[in-house]
Amino acid sequence: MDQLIFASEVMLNGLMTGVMYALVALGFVLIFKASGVFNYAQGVLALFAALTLVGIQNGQVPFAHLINAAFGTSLHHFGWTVPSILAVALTALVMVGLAFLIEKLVLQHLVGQEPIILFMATIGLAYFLEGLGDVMWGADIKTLDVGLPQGISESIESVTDSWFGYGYFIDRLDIWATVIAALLVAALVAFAQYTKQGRAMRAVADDHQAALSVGISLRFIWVMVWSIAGFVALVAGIMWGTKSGVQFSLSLIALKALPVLMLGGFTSIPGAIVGGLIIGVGEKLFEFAIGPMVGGATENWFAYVLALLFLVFRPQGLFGERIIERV
Amino acid sequence: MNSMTSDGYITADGRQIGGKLMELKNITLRFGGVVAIKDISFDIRQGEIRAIIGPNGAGKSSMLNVVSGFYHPQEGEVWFKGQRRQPMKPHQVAGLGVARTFQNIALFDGMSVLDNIMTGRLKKMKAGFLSQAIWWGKAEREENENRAAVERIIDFLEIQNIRKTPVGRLPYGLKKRVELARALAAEPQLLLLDEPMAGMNVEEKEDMSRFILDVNDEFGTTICLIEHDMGVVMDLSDRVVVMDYGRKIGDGTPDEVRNNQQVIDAYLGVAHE
Amino acid sequence: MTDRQTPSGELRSIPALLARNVARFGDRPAYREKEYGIWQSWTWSQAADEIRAMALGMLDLGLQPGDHVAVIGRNRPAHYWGMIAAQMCGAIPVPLYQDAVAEEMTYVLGHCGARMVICGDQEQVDKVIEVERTIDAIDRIIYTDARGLRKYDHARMNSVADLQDRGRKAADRLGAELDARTAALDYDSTCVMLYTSGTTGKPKGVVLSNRNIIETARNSSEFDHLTEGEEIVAYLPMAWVGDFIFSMGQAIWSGFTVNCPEGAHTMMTDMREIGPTYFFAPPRVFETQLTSVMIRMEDAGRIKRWLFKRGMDVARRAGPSLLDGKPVSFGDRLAYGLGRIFVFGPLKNTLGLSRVRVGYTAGEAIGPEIFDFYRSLGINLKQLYGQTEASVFITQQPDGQVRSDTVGVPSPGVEVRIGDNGEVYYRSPGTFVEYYKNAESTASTKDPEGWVATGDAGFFEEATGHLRIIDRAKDVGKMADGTMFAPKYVENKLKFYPSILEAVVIGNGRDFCTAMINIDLSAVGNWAERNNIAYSSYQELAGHPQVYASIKDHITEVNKSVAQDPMLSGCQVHRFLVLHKELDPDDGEMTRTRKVRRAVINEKFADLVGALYDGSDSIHTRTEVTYEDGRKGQISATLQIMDVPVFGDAAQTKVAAQ
Amino acid sequence: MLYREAGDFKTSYRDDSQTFPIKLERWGYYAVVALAFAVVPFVINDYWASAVLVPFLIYAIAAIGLNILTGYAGQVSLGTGGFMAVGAYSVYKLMTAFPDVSLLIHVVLAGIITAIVGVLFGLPSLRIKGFYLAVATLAAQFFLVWLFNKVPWFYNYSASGQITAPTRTFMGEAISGPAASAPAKYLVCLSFAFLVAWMARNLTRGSIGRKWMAIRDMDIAAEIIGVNPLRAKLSAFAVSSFFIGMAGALLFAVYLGAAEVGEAFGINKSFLVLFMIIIGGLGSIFGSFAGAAFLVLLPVLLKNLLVGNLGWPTDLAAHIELMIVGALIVTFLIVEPHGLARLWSLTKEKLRLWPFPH
Repeated sequence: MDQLIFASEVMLNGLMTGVMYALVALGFVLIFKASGVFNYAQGVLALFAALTLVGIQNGQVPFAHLINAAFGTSLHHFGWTVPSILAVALTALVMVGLAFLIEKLVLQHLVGQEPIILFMATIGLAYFLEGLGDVMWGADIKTLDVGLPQGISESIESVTDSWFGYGYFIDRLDIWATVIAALLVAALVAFAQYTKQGRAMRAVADDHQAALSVGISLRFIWVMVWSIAGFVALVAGIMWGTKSGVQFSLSLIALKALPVLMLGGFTSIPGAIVGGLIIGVGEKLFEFAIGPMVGGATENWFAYVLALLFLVFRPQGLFGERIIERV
Repeated sequence: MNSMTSDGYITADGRQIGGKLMELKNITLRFGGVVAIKDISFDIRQGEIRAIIGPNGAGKSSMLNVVSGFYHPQEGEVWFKGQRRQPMKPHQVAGLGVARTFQNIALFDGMSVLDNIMTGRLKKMKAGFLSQAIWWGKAEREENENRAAVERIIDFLEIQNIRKTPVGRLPYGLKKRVELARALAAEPQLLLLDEPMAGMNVEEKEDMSRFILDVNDEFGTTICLIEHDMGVVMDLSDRVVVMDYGRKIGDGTPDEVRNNQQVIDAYLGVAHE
Repeated sequence: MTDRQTPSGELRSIPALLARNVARFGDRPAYREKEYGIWQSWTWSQAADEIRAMALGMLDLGLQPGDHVAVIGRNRPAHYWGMIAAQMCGAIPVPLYQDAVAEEMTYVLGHCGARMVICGDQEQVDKVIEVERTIDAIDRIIYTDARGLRKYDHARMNSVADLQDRGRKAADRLGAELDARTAALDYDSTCVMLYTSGTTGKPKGVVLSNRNIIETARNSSEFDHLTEGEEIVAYLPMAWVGDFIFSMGQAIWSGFTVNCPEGAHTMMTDMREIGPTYFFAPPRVFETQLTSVMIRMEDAGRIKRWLFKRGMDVARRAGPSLLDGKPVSFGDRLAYGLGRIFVFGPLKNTLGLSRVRVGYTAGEAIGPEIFDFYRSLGINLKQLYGQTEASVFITQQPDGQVRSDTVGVPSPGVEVRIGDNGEVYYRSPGTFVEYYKNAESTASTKDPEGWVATGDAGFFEEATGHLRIIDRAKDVGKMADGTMFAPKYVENKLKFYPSILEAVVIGNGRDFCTAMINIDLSAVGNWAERNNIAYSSYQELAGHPQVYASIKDHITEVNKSVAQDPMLSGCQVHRFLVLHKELDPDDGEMTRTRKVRRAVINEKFADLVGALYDGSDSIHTRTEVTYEDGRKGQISATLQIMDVPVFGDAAQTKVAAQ
Repeated sequence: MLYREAGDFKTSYRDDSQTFPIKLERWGYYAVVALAFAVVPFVINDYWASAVLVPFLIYAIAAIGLNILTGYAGQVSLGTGGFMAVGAYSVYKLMTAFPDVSLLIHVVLAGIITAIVGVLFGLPSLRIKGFYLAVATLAAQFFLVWLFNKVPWFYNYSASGQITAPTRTFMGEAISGPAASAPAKYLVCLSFAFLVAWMARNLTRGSIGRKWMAIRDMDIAAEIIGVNPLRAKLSAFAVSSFFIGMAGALLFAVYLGAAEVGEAFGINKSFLVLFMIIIGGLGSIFGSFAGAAFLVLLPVLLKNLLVGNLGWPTDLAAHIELMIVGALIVTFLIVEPHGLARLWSLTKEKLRLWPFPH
């Protein structure tokens, strides 16, 4: 009985992480659908976004280190701080600008290349952005606070306690994160389904040529999806950043999202969501059930191995289109 | 097997054609609900040039894929060299002495012409892993023997001067020739050509026809080709199967086929095209 | 000359020499052929086996001594072997031009009555089968390339491979017979019969004995110190005597390697791969190669083009002298060294000429600039003068004495004399035996002492002892005082000036020479514009004093150079006029191929000729002309006649004339 | 320009298909080998060994391994780090379990063990392609690293969780552990690199190599002409992992001496090697060396420049290095997807045609 209750608590946490995964995964799916690029840099985008956010909030001088090193100055802060909302907005702008640059400097020149080349290009991009982020804002671990509530939610604890005589420990931040993520996911799905740009985006995904022929500008679409991805990254960045500080490890959430994609299929929005939940819950339960016996920290690989096994039996993922071979 | 020796015939230009090399009996092929081939039977005889023609979408390619063993028909039997052929993996079919070319060229763009043709002989190269790793004994011997064999084909198809060029750089016509070379390198008993003339200009077509005839004459290879350009086929092949809408609407010598009403209709496009 | 000693040992035939090479160079490469992507090679002993097998096969097929065996095809080892094999059987090989059409072939095959024909491929076989309709002497066809011949009736046809199998099978049975026949060959038995591609009349079959070929091969090999190490590329027609001497005679005498290209289209790449050390090519080959070099360089970037230009300048300055071992300034040596690294080294290499030790050109005269280009690259390119009847060599240029305007000194063992009509005669061990079945033209070409008339007029330079060919003998005449009159020689010198389009030198049987000049309208017109001289017509421009002045200068220059050659100094132009009309085929003054018709001109412009010799300084004349549309018309003009200074002892003759 | 090929002709297929058909290059190659084996060992010092040459050689081996799989057989893998870890831990276990067997043999055995593991993780490649597979190989990466982290048996229950290479000798010379001299380390790695390159060349020139490339260029066509995809792909995984495993073994035993799986064989290692073959040239053995040299030298140079000359803080230099590497990858993929190897062969063509442009 207790086991079951613990399990349910674990599942609940799992679901909430799962939503986060889904959110990041969604960033991948959008870009992949619209530009056929498997964007490994997604996670680094999140890191970069978070770094920028913090940087703007605290009024850091960008490239301070570089400038200091080069000209022997000793800049660090402008000495002002920016209100969170404004900071977030500015960061969002930065991300859009970034999206634009990426399209202009990288994607444009790789049109028509094999997916694998594009993939490797985004790995390169990831390195570049990581380096850039550090050079701009410094590599030291930063705390991020945009005023999201944190700490254990007593209300839930007491309620659950009164129900099963056991109080669930759930972090407010997680709840908020889940809610926001869920909203964002919903918004994106809605965007993809019902808005003009959304439909255009899907059209591009289905058939570049056709899309072009009906006068959809590929470049616009790309800039758009990359901006969206950037924005998603920003949100994810905020969540993770608030939770465990802004540092390199933040970029690893991308690696978390990959198995989600393999599970859900690279081209399927619902796939990303479902996949995210499965992985989230799966890895928490596995760690809860098996972890202790093998020394824990199974989250590192569980998702992958699960996805891998799954792929062997269903190469196109849960909702991905079937691959047909012809001669 | 006795059929191999019996019932041969003499062609117009006086070549002796042997018995059945391959026989297809009541073949029916479906993709999901779609019927691509409906109850078709015909045979390919030792040493002849056999053509399958038909308007676009008649199911020619599917037919060739059945012959090559890439598709497995839901109904019907495929007899090859007197034995019934069981469904098998594509890479196993090559072992039986069937080689083919592709409608839209399927060469290995990353490799030179020579290497591409050499791949045609992979089935003949048996050197062990270690021998290859240290490039000693069998591996090297075998490599050079097969190179010699391939060079004869290169010479035969007159592509000496592009031997070391990466196939990516070749013009369309030459690519087709290299692909033919690759198929020949396997020394097949049955050579399948999928639209060998597709997208060629007149003299390229003439060259290709000449090579096809020479191959048949020089190596005595049995050839089965599909083509929708009727003209070329007629002066190339000994016997022709005509398909339309996945059915067989004619089978016989070019002349017989030419005077077959159904065929005329199909081509003069009563129905389509 | 029959008492000429035979070479050491009993090397009196090609097969004998082959045997010697097997003994001496057994494991050295004798023949190579680019086939199936690599250079298939045969050592002398391997080649000997192949040849013996072929010979036995021929024997087995009933080849008799004295039979003729025709060989038609591109340069391939199998074809050279076929010829040697035929010799071993006591038969006579007859290589033919592979581009010959069926009719020509019919005549030749009929004329020599070939029993056996070795064909390169289906094309040749078809031709021979065509011929067989009219000629029944042929009873065997041997082919090297089986392609497309599978379906042919093989009753009287064999592939070379098949021939050799027969031979190998019959080895025991016929071996002795073959050896006997081979042993029977002596120094005066026929080695080969070559048909001269007769420009006039039917081709003539030149019979060359072993003596002719072997002596020539030996002498010429020694002349250029050829060793068994040489590499040559055999690409010239097998029917041409040159190829027979280089790829057969010299090759087998010196024991060097004969490389056969994959085909005409791969010639250049194959040439580059082999990098011959001994190379022969007619001028046009060098010409086309040079043009292609220039064209390709046009596409190069600016730096490369600059580098190339500079490099070639240095080469022209220093190259030839370095080649002839003449002193060269240190600076030039250095520059040339750099050039070798950056320009002509790679250039020679891409052309496949970087290993050439001795190169020859012959046939027709080679343009000086082309000749010098190759010389300046450091390629030892030389000229020789010869003909089929001489087994090629009459004269050739020794190393270090190479010039574009001479053809060198008499080849070793060759006697050369200039007939009193200026015609070049020679007598040599290479002198042909006879024209096959053509006694009278044999007699007319070769006198009892063995002197052969070349049909070319020429003379020896006193200074260098080098022979210079002037003209076809029939065009050479005599002045009144008996000195040589070679109009073409002078005319060519005149035409060297861009402003002179045509020149007609007159003087046969007269006291001195005069000339009628045609100016080149484009060149002179161009000059006129630059010096803003107005003119309305060719006639007006032709009569313009300044034009006359410049022409006079040119002729003076030519006279100076002609005066250098004592024999020809009589041909200096004393007086000239510039014609009022262009010489024109439509008026019958020239042939369609733009050769001057001297006779026509002499009678049509009789009045002008008269004026040139009667000392008058101008003449009025009317001439009939044909316009484009074929209408006839009259033009009249007063032509000015000018004297030109002459040099050397020719100056007196002029005085005498007045 | 430098080339003089006239007279350099081939009379047998053996000569025609040799690795350096052009005389000039053949001699150049001999010269380099002679230099590397006969001269360098006598002039090498610790700095050069540990900063440049030894890592260069080891990464070259790894790069060749990955190139076999990715460049020749077309199967992208991000698990290189994990496989190197397998090599490292195998050799560690072997060294400690059988101290008196030569280290060289252990290295080879480690390679074989890695090959087996590689084949296991290669199995999915039969069903999944392209970057699906690439991502799948990450599973190997994470799982293996986790494994070596969590199972104490692998690191012999050492308190630190680190593995440390004991000293082992070869012909009396210490080749591992603190006592190993620079020349010794260098020669060991050089010999392995040389043999690996030679084997790789042999494998890729023959029928196995053609099977791999056929699968890479067009797998269906390959299957129809008779290539068995299972065999081809798994053999590629095996050979690739064999080389990578040996590289891992050498990296640990000879170069690092002590390693903690997380940072020594983390995912960045996988990327590093991947970058080496992208920059060096996919499907080229020369490229593997070039790429390894490039990415080994770049940090050294940057460090000397930024830290050494300009006196910038190390971490800043490191970040700038990240940017440069990332930018280079993208640039190469855009400008020359075939990397340095292709650039080299293009230059070579120009030189051969000199002075002609084409």
